Amino acid sequence: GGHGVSACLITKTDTNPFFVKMREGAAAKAEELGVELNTYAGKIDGDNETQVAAIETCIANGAKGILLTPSDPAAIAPVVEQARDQGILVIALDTPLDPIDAADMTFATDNYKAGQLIGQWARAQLGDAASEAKIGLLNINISQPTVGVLRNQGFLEGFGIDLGDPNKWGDETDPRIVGHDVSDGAADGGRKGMENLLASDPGINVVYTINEPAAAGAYEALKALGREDDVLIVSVDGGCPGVANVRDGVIGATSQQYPLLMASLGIEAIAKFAETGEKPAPTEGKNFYDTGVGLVTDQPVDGVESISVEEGLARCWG
Amino acid sequence: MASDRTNDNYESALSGASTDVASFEYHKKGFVGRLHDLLHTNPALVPLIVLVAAIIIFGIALGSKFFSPFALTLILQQVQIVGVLAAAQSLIILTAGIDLSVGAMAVISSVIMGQFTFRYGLPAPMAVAAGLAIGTAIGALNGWLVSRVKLPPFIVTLGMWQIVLAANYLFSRNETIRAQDIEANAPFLHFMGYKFQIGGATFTLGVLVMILLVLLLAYVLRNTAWGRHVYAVGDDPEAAQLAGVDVHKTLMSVYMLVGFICALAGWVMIGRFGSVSPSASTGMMGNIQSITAVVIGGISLFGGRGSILGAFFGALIVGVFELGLRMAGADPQWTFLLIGALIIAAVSVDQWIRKVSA
Amino acid sequence: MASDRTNDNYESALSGASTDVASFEYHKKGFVGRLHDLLHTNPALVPLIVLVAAIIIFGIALGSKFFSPFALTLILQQVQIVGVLAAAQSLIILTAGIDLSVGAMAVISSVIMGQFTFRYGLPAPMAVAAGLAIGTAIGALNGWLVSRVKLPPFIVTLGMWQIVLAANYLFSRNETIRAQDIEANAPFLHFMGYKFQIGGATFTLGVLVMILLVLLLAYVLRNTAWGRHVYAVGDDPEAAQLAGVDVHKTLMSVYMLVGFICALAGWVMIGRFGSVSPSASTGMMGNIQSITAVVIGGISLFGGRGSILGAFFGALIVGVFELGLRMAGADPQWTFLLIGALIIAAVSVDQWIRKVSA
Amino acid sequence: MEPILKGRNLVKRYGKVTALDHCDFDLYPGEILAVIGDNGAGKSTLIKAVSGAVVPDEGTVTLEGKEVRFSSPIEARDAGIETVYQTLAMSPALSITDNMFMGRELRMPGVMGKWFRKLDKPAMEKFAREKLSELGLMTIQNINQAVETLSGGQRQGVAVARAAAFGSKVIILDEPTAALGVKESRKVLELIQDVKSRGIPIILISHNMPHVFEVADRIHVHRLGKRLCVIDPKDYTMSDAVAFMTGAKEAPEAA
Amino acid sequence: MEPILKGRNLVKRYGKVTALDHCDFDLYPGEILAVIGDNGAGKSTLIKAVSGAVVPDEGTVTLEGKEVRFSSPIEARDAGIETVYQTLAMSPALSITDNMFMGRELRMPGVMGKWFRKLDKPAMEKFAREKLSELGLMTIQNINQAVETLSGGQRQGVAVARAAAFGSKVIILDEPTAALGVKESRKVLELIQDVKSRGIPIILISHNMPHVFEVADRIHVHRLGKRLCVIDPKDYTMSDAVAFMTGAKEAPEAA
Ligand SMILES: Nc1ncnc2c1ncn2[C@@H]1O[C@H](COP(=O)(O)OP(=O)(O)OP(=O)(O)O)[C@@H](O)[C@H]1O
Ligand SMILES: Nc1ncnc2c1ncn2[C@@H]1O[C@H](COP(=O)(O)OP(=O)(O)OP(=O)(O)O)[C@@H](O)[C@H]1O
Ligand SMILES: [Mg+2]
Ligand SMILES: [Mg+2]
Repeated sequence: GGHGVSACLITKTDTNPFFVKMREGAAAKAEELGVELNTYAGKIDGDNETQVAAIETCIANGAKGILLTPSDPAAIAPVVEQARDQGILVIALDTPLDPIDAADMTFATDNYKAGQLIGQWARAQLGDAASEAKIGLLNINISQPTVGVLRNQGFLEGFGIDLGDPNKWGDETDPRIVGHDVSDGAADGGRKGMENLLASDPGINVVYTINEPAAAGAYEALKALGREDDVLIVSVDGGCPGVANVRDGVIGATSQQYPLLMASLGIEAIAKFAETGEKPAPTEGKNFYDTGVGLVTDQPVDGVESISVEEGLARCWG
Repeated sequence: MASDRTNDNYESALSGASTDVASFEYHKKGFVGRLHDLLHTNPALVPLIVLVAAIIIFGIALGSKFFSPFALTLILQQVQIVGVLAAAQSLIILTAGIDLSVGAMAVISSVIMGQFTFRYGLPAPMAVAAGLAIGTAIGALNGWLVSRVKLPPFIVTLGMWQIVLAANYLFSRNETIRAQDIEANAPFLHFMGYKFQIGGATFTLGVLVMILLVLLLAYVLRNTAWGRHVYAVGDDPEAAQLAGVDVHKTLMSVYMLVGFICALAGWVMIGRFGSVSPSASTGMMGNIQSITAVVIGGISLFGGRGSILGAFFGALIVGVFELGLRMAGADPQWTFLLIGALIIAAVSVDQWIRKVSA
Repeated sequence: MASDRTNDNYESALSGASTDVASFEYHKKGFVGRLHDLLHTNPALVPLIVLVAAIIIFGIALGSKFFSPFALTLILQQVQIVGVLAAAQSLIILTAGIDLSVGAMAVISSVIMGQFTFRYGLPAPMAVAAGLAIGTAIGALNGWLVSRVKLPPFIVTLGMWQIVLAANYLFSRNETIRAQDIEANAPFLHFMGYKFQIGGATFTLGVLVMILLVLLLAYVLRNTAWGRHVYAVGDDPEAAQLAGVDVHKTLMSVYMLVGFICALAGWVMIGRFGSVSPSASTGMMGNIQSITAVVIGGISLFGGRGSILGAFFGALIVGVFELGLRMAGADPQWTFLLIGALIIAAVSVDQWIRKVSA
Repeated sequence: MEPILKGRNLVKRYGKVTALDHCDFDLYPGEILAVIGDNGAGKSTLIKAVSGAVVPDEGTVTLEGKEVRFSSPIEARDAGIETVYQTLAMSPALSITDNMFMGRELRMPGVMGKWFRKLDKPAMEKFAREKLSELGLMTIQNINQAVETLSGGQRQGVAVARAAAFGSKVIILDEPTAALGVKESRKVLELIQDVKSRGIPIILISHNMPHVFEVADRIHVHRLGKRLCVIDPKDYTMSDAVAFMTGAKEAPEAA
Repeated sequence: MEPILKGRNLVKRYGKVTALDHCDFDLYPGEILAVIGDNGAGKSTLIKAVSGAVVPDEGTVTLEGKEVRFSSPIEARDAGIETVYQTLAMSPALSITDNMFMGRELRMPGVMGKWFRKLDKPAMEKFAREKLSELGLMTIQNINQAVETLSGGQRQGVAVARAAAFGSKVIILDEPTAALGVKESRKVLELIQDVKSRGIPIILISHNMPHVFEVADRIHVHRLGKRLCVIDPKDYTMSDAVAFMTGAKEAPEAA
């Protein structure tokens, strides 16, 4: 038992079901282990300031460990260091800090790999037509946060496109790319971004989306033009509505991640640390603990490992 | 000295005073002169000129791709939500207020319409009615705090924005209702997304509702007593009160109507996005977008001056810039930058026309 | 009849008119009466009362955890950026303007300070000077557009907000400069983060700068001609112009000073966060946060009324609510909801005190 | 005879400034009561207190024998008290017509008015033009001009025309001729006589002694926030009145 | 003698409204020139055009023989023209003292004033109080009262005191006594005579004929946006003046 142990969970926002699930996972595990849990979240995506204030509060409140999905992975490092100096265990969830060793450990999806999987799947799905595909990409927002860049660039690499600078999107020269737009990771932004891309080239037939709400919005835009059946949409996340959309043919394939697992592992690690002082270890061959990613699709292709929609629904969140 | 002057009963000299209304030879002639007068009496036309100019410039630059029924009606579809919110925002700003909660009210109303149908199994039309009613109720609460407790509208609606958005997440449990489920089980929620064609151009009921709403409000503001009271309250609330306008009643009716219109925007949102999501970005950005449209349209943030048609044109101007730049292939970061510059430019042109026609 | 009355040279009756200044017996007595008068002559004290009440309430609820020098100075540290921005925002709002670009100016200045040092190898103090200069220049551009081109401040600064944020991403190439690198190579950039202790309480230079800035501006606004002109311009620009105030010069100086203060906030940001990040959330939220502080502090959005001290207390009130609720362990969504409600409540109390002491 | 409008012991303080200092006030049916006094004596505050525009700190107001507590001018207006305030109370950005009919607009006859609540603009404009012509304001070229663009006198004329056109029980005029020209002032005096002949009592605040002595039935002399005395213009000269109100002469015992 | 201030062919139109219609204007050194005319005749617009508050559409303004084009009242003021506008041009939320010294504040002597630019509030308050007492405004209890809380007459008094205290070449007064009481008006007339005796010419717009005929050296009669005639008060009666300005009588040939 971890009596008297208190822990903090700090997420980017509190509105994305992904983080809601994370909180549920952490709360359930904390309850089980008798850890007192306080949760905090930024006001908007990218809200570093509130996260800094939250860490300061955790320090003031005498927490033993902090689980953090950083909004601005490099910018938050100094206050994380402050917390660690006070003997607090800091674990990054979902998004690594920059540098990654600024936290004691990272429990995360390999976002680059998540992108790669859908890229490879899309290329295999198109077959020969991949060489003259027309690709539209719907990213999160213009500040290009790392998670967004990793997924985007992973997708392009998986599809077989030269990346240019892998640390940013938008500098590729491949003519198959129609354009990048932003979606705020929401259905309204997804629809508008898709419309804008279609307005500049109506021939788009492959669409990458940052997450499934954006994909659903993009689908509405295509449907309005009667093009929903000849465009392939791929996405990342694996939320339940997203997986259901894979089932219904809205999305071709999505890379699923496992927030619940990240959070419950995190709470366990804190409880253990409080008891024994032992810190968690990374997955072999990586510098973080990989919580895994699964490609969800009912149209598996050769050479790309995937799970069925049924399996995806069983493991989905939100 | 003064005393002998006052002997003169000068007021008796008035008997022969002229009784004609003053009139002067009228000078301006020709097309420019007439345009001049038109703009002088209808300043709402100024943003229309800017809008037409923007369309023409993008049309020339981008050719038929932009100047097509498809692209032009796409703009209408893209601005329908902001357009409806801007109509609501105009009302508030005309009363010298500001409403930061318009987007939040729209989102929570759409969530209520969705959840009442799916979670509580209400028939869709009743759920829509419930959404509209709750939107109106939130508006009423805003109005009461502004007009009775006399709090600044900025603070009231800032607080309400946070409260409503948070309540929205708590109530919806962050769940999204998918378009496919709505399609299958409650197509009435998609009513505002219903499409029809007019000569190659696609319209939706949502677009139609936006246009009718703007026209209706323009009529009401211009031609009814209530409309004049809205202006009077925004112009100088104390003077309006002294002149016999029931300021409280007017403010309450405005805020309630605004709540209702925002809920309507929520219904339009379901039609446009298909799904119902508590994290729709309208909740965060609806307020700034609608205020921008209103100000570009020439309505004064100090209240009492401007026309709702201007706000509508303002929303369209932003829509034209956004789509035009994206079609021209500008990268998103540059688009963002250029839109900022274009908004300033549009309002400068607007200001210049006003000065010339003053 | 009238004519024989006018014979009466009544003005001659004035010779014996009383020449004493009117005075009345003064009624209010005792502590309440004195508090009354104090509030009547210094309305900036009202938010101070609300602030003290909030601290006491949270202190009772949370005990020594909250009521410690550490926690109380933590509030100061957490509000230092908003506090500096609110000081800047107050100036603009006193002139009946509004500045949506304050946060963006702060962020781009911090990025310039960082990138000029690291990318172009400038000595850190020169880079800081460059950041301050560029902030001032952006402010000057805002001021020029508002005062010469006569555009609404809302539009100018909205456009500038977008332009500056996008330019900031483009210029920085979305790169963050890490705290370790700054520490090692350009510690001067961290100057504002320098800490010192006063009896268990930790202060940073940034906090000190915020407090000094507010006091200085309060002095200047109250006791110099420039300060009176700022109020006059916000109160009624036409009257100020007719009375001989150079409205253009006053507005330009205000906007430039605001640009400078925002750049200073950028420097404070580097001190507080350690790193330099172009996507710092201040860029997106600094404007609404600073306006909120200003309005809670009792400054009218219509200009010309209120005190900058009030804005400072307003920033602290929000800081107390946020830290208090966080320490109490409220769930984030509930925290947002409660903060919304508390802001409305705080301003209601404020309004009530004003009414009672009117 | 009972006063139609009565104030007793009215007090109004603003912080350290005392505007009304235990002031009494009486208006009798059918009379023209002039209120005179130095600048800042508290005349405007007095009529604001009896017309609901400010709520007095102490004291009572009685209308037709019943004590009333107006919390807004709308209530006073509904009770039949029509006031032209010294600040005129107009909406600067609205037109002359809009201001004149503010709060009692005319609707179109028939369906348009009943169902669509459409205002009868032509009728309102015609009426406004007539009233202004009656006041001799012949220089107004455009009846749809915004009030803020009117000359000082034109603006005052619009406010006076509004009150005179709609008054019912009591009409209060706070310096109605201050900004008016010779001709226009004369017309306002005629209008006042005309209203009186319809049996409506009038309170007239004015600094113009000849005008006051010409039309007033009684004169309330206000000084330092209270009623100093009430005099009959037939018994005293203008010099006396001026001497009382400026403190040059002792006031006579209670009138 | 050359006029010190001269306007020729001045035109100002607002949309369809004509405020000035090819108007001429002359002010000679050392004189008091009264401007009279109906409400809305264009008097205020005329003085705004010569004092830089509006830019005329056509026509020229000449000061001391040199053509000037004021684009703001500050320029006119720097050229020595001090104006009390009919709308008073005060900042409502600021105090009496602040308004009185707006644009020419006094700084503390010594280091505080030079380095810290601190205003000398006690001195300014003392000065303001004196000026108001000179005008007979004894009812102002609190010299730090916001101007918006003053009575109509008190506010006008502050504006007049400001102009009189600081004038240099020309002083323009647009209806300075409209809201003033008997005593206060008399003091303003004395002040005008006093200013004149210092050799400064004055333009006085007023609807009060006895006052105009008492102080004016020449009277500019304004009608329908232009100068109808200029008369000498010694040659004409008030009745004549009123008849000219209202159109009841033909104006005499060019004065
Ligand atoms: N809101 C207020 N705050 C402070 N003082 C006020 C306020 N309103 C009025 N006063 C003061 O009350 C006194 C009476 O003002 P009031 O307007 O009643 O005078 P008045 O007799 O109408 O003068 P006038 O003839 O100049 O119109 C004045 O000294 C004025 O400064
Ligand atoms: N900004 C404006 N827009 C439209 N019309 C205006 C404007 N300013 C003045 N006018 C009109 O110009 C005419 C002259 O106005 P002005 O103020 O000069 O009159 P005035 O002679 O000073 O009258 P008063 O004696 O009433 O002060 C009036 O008919 C007025 O309505
Ligand atoms: Mg008065
Ligand atoms: Mg005038």
